[in-house]
Amino acid sequence: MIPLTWSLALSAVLFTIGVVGVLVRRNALVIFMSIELMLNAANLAFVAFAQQMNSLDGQIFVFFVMTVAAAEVAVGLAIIVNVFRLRETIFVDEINLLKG
Amino acid sequence: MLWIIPALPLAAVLLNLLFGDRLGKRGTSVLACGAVILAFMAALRAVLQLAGIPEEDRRIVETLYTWMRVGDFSANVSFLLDPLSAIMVLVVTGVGSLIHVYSTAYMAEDPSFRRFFMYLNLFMFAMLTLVLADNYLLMFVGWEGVGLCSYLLIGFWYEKHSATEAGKKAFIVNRIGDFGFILGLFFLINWTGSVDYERVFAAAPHLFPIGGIAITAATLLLFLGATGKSAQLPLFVWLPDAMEGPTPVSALIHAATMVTAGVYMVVRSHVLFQMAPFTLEVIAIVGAATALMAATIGLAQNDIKRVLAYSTVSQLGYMFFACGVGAFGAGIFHVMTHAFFKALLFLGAGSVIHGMHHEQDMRRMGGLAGKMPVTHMTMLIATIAIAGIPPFAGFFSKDEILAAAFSSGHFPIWIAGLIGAVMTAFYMFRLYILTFRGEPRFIEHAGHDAQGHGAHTDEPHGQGHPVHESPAAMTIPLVILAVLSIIGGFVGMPFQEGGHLLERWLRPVLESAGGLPHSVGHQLSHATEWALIGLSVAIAGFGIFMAFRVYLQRPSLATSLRERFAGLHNALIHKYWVDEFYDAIAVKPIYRLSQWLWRFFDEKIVDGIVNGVGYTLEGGSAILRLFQTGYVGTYALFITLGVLALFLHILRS
Amino acid sequence: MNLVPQPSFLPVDWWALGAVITLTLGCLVLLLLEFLPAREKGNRGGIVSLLTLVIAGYSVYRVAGEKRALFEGMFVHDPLTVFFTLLFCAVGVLSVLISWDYVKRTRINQAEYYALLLSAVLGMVIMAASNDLITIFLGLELMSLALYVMVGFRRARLESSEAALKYFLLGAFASGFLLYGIALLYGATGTTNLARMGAFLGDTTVIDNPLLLIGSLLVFTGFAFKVAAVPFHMWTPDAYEGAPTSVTGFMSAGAKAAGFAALLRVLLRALGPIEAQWGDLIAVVAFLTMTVGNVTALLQNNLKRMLAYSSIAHAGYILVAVAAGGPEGAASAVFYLAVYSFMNLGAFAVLTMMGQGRDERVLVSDLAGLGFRQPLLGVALTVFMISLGGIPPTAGFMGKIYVFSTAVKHPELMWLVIAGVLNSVVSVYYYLRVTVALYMREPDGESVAISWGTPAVIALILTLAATLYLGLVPQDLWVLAQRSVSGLL
Amino acid sequence: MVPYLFLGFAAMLVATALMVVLHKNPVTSALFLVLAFCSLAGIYLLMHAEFLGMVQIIVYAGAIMVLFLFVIMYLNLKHDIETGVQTAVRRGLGWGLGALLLLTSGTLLTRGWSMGPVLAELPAQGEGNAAAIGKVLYSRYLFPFEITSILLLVAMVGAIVIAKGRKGPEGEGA
Amino acid sequence: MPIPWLSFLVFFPLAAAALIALMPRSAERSVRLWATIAAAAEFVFSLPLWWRLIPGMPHFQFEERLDWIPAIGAQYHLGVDGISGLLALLTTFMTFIAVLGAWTAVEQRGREFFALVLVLEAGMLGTFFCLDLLLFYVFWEAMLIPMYLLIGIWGGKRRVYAAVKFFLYTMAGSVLMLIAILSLYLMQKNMTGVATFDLAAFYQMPIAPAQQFWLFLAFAFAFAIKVPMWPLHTWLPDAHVEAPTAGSVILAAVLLKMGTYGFLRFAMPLFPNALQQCGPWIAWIAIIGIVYGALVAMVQTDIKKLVAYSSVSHMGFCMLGLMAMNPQGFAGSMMTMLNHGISTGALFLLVGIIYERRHTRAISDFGGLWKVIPVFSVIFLIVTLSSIGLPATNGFIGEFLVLLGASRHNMAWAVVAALGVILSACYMLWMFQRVVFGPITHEENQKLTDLTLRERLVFVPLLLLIFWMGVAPQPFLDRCQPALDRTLQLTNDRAAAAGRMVGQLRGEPASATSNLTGGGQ
Repeated sequence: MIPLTWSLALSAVLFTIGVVGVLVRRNALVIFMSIELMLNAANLAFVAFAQQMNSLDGQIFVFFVMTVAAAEVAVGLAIIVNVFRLRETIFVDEINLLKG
Repeated sequence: MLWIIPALPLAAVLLNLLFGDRLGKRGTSVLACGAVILAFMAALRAVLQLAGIPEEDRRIVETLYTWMRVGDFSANVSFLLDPLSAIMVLVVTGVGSLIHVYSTAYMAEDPSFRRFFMYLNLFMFAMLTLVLADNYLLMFVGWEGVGLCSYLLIGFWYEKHSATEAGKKAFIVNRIGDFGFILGLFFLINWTGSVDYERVFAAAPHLFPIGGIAITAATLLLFLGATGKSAQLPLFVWLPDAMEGPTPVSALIHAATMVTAGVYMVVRSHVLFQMAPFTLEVIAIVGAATALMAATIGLAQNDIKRVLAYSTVSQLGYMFFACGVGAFGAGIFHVMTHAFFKALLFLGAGSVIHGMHHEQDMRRMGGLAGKMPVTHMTMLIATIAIAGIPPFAGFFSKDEILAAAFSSGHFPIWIAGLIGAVMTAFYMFRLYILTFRGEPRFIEHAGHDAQGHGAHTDEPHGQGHPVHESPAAMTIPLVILAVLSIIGGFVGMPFQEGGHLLERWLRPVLESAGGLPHSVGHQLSHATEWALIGLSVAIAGFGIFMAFRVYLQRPSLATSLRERFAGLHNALIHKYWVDEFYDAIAVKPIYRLSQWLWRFFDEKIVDGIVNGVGYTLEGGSAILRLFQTGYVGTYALFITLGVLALFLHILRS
Repeated sequence: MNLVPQPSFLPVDWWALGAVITLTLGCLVLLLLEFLPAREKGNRGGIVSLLTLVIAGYSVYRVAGEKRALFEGMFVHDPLTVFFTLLFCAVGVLSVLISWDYVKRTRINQAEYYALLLSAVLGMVIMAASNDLITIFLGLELMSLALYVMVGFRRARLESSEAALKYFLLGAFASGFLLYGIALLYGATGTTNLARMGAFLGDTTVIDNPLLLIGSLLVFTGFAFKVAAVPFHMWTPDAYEGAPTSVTGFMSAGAKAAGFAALLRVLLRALGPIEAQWGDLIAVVAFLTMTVGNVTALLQNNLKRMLAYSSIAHAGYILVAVAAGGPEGAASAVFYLAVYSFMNLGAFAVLTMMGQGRDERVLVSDLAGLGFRQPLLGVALTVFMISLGGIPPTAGFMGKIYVFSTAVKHPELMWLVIAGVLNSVVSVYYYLRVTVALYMREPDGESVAISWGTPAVIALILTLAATLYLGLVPQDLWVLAQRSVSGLL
Repeated sequence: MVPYLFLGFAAMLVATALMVVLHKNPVTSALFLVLAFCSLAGIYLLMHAEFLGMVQIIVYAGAIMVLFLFVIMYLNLKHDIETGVQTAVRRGLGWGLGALLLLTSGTLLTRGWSMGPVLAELPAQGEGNAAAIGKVLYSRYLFPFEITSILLLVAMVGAIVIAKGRKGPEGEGA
Repeated sequence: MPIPWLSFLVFFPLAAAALIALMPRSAERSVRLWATIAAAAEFVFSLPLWWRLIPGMPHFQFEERLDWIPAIGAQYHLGVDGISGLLALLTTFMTFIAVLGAWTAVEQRGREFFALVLVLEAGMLGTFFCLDLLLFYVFWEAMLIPMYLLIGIWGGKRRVYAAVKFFLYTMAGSVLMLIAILSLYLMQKNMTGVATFDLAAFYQMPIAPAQQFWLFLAFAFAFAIKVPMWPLHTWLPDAHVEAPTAGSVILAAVLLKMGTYGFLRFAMPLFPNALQQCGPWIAWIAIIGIVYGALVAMVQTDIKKLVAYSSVSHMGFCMLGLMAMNPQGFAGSMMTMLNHGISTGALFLLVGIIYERRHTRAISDFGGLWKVIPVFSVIFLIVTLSSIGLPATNGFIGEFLVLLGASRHNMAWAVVAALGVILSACYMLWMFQRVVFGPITHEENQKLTDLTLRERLVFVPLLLLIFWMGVAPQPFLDRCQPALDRTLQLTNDRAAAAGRMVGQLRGEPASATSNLTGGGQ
């Protein structure tokens, strides 16, 4: 039995890494990957809690999250590809037509 | 039927306004003069009716309707005829009708003939309202009404800048006086709760301690109004300028009637004034000072009308110090006589100007005696009258005033009066001599002069007519007035038991004030009285003699005197620089202040703040837009910051 | 095989689920129809989606009085659900109407467009109707995904694609926070069901459990992002400006309402107790949102962008109501949302008509002189601007009255109310700029061409009527709003 | 035993996650992400969430990451070279914020936190975790399950709409 | 229920406006005729306010009460008393005059113009009639829109600036009043449990002096901007200068009265104790306004701006009269409202007439007009005189009563305020002299045409009123006084009640409201 503190700490760290990734990277794809890290951190938390509370709900939730993630990936990658097609870059700091 | 008296001129105004253009000049003049003459008839009838009433209740009150009633305050439109207003009404309508007749000829060729008579009639209406009103508020209506008419008539030749300026000046200076009047009125209303003479006078003695603050303030304020209307210090400055108006106007408004309104008001409220000795002192001093100062200025003026104007101011001064020393009756007496001879003088001057094709500068006159005999004779009579030579009208009234001053122990005032008398005699005869005697100093066919007084083209006469006597329509009124100036004084013949005629006539009014001491002329022994008479006659004689000596026999003397006292003379020419003084201390600073308020306070401060808010917000907007960089990174950063902020908040709590 | 026994469905349950089912079916039908040959400018997409929305709305309306909890209380049919479902259907209908000719003239392929629109509505309905964080999350994702795509629909336009990218990345980022928040709440309460969570929090004594606090804050963040509250608002202007105008209208009305619907339900049902811990935060956020939105809008020249900021500001006003808290606050928020949807969609109805073919003319200067050449558009736009500015006699004013009169009840919120009204003064400045352009300026160069379309005009008139009607007699909607927040399941 | 495994996986997870964020080359990042997912799957297994562990491998490491890699290849991205002060600032801010987030939440949690009620009923150990999940998924969680189906549909449609080839109504005019 | 006459008065112009707006473009010419007919009809319909209104009645008349938003107890509640009755008459009358005067002024977009004017009329009437605070606020703000458009569309060069300034200025003032209204509503609800915006209910409700202060400030701020009181007046000159003639006329004649009316109807009776505190201050501000407005008017170069600043001065008299808190002051204030409406309205019309002919308003561009257009000049003269308050014209009655009232409360007020009377003569006559007197300096003025028959018709009623109200004001006074006295009574009673409240709290004897009742003696 893994102490909840450990897993929570782990998920927190993972989540933070994801956030930081979003903040520091300029490549839309990598940013997106970081977001995936955040989702997974949440999943970890769910699973951890579920295990502690002997309930399946957490795991179910994780299952749904994975589906959502898959869907998001599909749409997101499509959008990124489209952007790349139009302006040959996916660096978010080169994409600021709209501002002010 | 009192209301008919003011109503007639008003009706004439309306008729002229609506149908005047169809009536033509003749119709207009008939309408205008007719209305005033009828008013005079009506007044006469009313006065006779009044005389019929036994003395103790000799007053006719006629209430038309309630003007305004608000809370505990109410004022009626109602007229009062009592001995006092009777005199005024007769003088106003009488002299008024004469001047109307005179004007028909004087203004004959003026393109805005109709407008002139409408104004004139309107003035009659206002003036009659003033004197017939039986409460202060209605009096105030007339009071401002005459001010308005004088504004319009002074500025009658509106294309002449100086004329409109003078008109405006007259109105505004009068407004300053009215400011005092209305405030004084508030005192009366707030204490006595009414504006009716009867109620106010009845209530006053019980409400005010003699010489109390309230009554003193009230009366002083009222007197401020009087100084405005009657051109006393410090508000006399408008009257000389008012000579810009047509001469008949000067005669009617600025000599005979309107300017005496102040005196009338003071006499009317003598009950109040007698309760404020301090005010009376002030009045006496102001009156005397004005009389002296105006007389001195009069010595040095060369414009015939201005000389008369200053003499008017000076004479008004006499009337006021008469009131000041408590001789209200004498004041009114002088108002009456002064109306006769001063109107006559002005009309005569008008006739001269008329004959001289609008020459007003006496230095270009002289020797007119032969050319316009009627004018000459009448003018001479008037001059003697004002100089105070018995048995002419001026003598009696002025003598009574001086006597009153003497007997009431105001010796400085009395002395001033005497000096004033000398100077009056002197400058009046100076005027007479410069105009009618000596060598003609003008070129026949003289056109317009340099001073610009005649510069307006509205008046008749092209150039080149010889100097001539004026038409009958002008001379007849002169004659009538001359007669009045001779006999007008007899109503005030001294040495009669129980006071003279006028005094007895006025008694119901002047004694209504619960036995307060008033006209004091009769505590004097006959001997003293004779002495005073002799003195004043001698004084007048001296003045006249000097005038003849200086201006007729040795004209060089005049110039040498002028050189001797150059500084003084200069001061007199410039009327002691009073106008300049007012301009410097009041007009200019106010103007500058206003400019500052507008340009700086209004536009910079207030609007600056208002618009400043706008600019600040737009600046904020610009700044906030900088955060909207368009970079996903920035946006994510702010989201994270937000979350962090939330965390920190709960960390604190 | 001992399966958990299925609860047997009564007819009423089917009606209650009607909206969800119909919308799903409509979405499928639209996609299937694609396989049949169609004219370039056919109307079937629009017609089908209109029918779907109407039926969906009807089926819920038919059982409006009922209260049902389905799927173990994950899906509840209660007044709030009914109110919002109807609102979303109305928004959907109006959006379809204003999209009708716009999608044609911009050559957006209709089937997918309408399908996505319906699924977005579906997502919103689920958000409003679900009583469980799982379903709320799923509904939110459903709506968001559809919107991401719709924003990027004009994929040949740089702006459109860029907007989609930003919206997507930030949306995903935000839903990451939301998800983590849900996880923590789940951990702290052992359930994701709002009712049970509420019950648990009602009993428990450890209110200041950090898990709870952090979780609730993260959840709040997620919703705050959707409703564009400062500082989670920055995606809004870009997304609104880049998106096709019709989509902007749709999301500004729908997504915001959905976000608030979920937020309100969560606050009312579950987090009420711990909201006390950070309720004052909402006030601060509300203040920031109003102020930043209004002030930034002052200098905007692009109408879509201006309306984006104005929508941020309005989110602020609604948050004032939320900060006031309790059923009353919720009721006023609900009322305001409905009002806002109408006036805002109306404004966008005008915008979609501006320009012809594939170009959009949405600069303030494009309006120059329009008021007199196109009286209807002029009057309508003026009314909408006045209403957005909260000036009587329009719906916007009533919304403000309701919100502020609720907030005034709390002395500690007085500062917020004052800030609010002053904000509305500031906002009037940029709303007036529109009327200035409409009536007081002459177009330099040729004036903007208007592409008229019956459906859009209908939408215009409907919204106009609603804005004025609700401004003059708000009573009915007022009562509805009050009823909608009472007795949640 | 289990704790050590957990620690191992955790260390690996953190390391790989860091690499994802740190490494210049997106391809490498993607590959590290795969590793991260795998280690996470391991942790799931340790937590008796076998089903999820499998799904994690299959869906994430299998499907999603392949999609990622495919796209990266398709766009054949150059390294994103980041230089300049503005990058440094962004880095600093990013890491700083991350640290602060951890710090604050950490301090909050150290105040002592409590977990939700523990349910008596253990997941039926007889048949595996997968079966148990399956049961509830199709009964209690039917509604969300249906939603996810629509979600996927929408995602599919959306992806197609956006990523469709150059031709297509919106194609011209770009 | 009797015929909803007031509603009819409010909505008839709206209907007319709608019809006019919907007329075909081809009807541009005939629009003005129809508009005039509509305005005239409205005036005729409103005339019964003159004789069917029973002044003595102790309550509002022709009341109409419908539930409007039962959810919050807001009602559609109209009613009229002497005060609002006279003001409503002024409104319908001046609107008619303005419409008649605008025939040739509006070159283009006549339909929109006249429609807006009628809408504005409806709004103003509603504001005067309504007895429900929320309804009042609705009318109060809704009124801004048509005026804003009138200024902004048909105005002069800087019209947009002026219009927006007008709108924001006024709104900034009124939003705080909205909060105050809402808090009042809340108090009422907490105190009595009744949710209502009914004015009468608030008249009944005691308010603790402490709370009164801020509420009063909120109300006073809104009204002070509308009046406008110095130093919140700066929107007025811009608005007046830029607005089209009809706009200026209505703005001066009616809109400004909303402010004073608001004080009289709402701010003062509702918060008497706050009034006790602030009254003297407000009075002094009003006095400053009187003098300030006059001084600034004196140096204006634009006739319209001069008249605008003179409005500031005149409205100062209105406020002073109100603050005097005695019958004379109130009556004077009321009369000044009417007089200012008529005289200043007439002045703006006159300015508009020469502006139409010369397209300039600079004083220096005129001079010697009397020679060319005597009829105009005479009318101008009369109006000028009434504006400077010459006795026997309407202006005098108002100013006299105000000053009388002020002098009863505090002689110093009257003394300083009376300076305004002098100054008004200065600036008006100076302007008149420069415009009408003197030689003709500009050739363009040589061929000015005198008033047309229509223009004369516009002024006949105005002049008649000027003299009627000056010579026999009693009919007007009779109509408004009972209502004014009631307001005064109400204010004093409420003050006394609150005073007792505090007294009991402090355990002191009820403090008599001495400086409210005012009488100097």
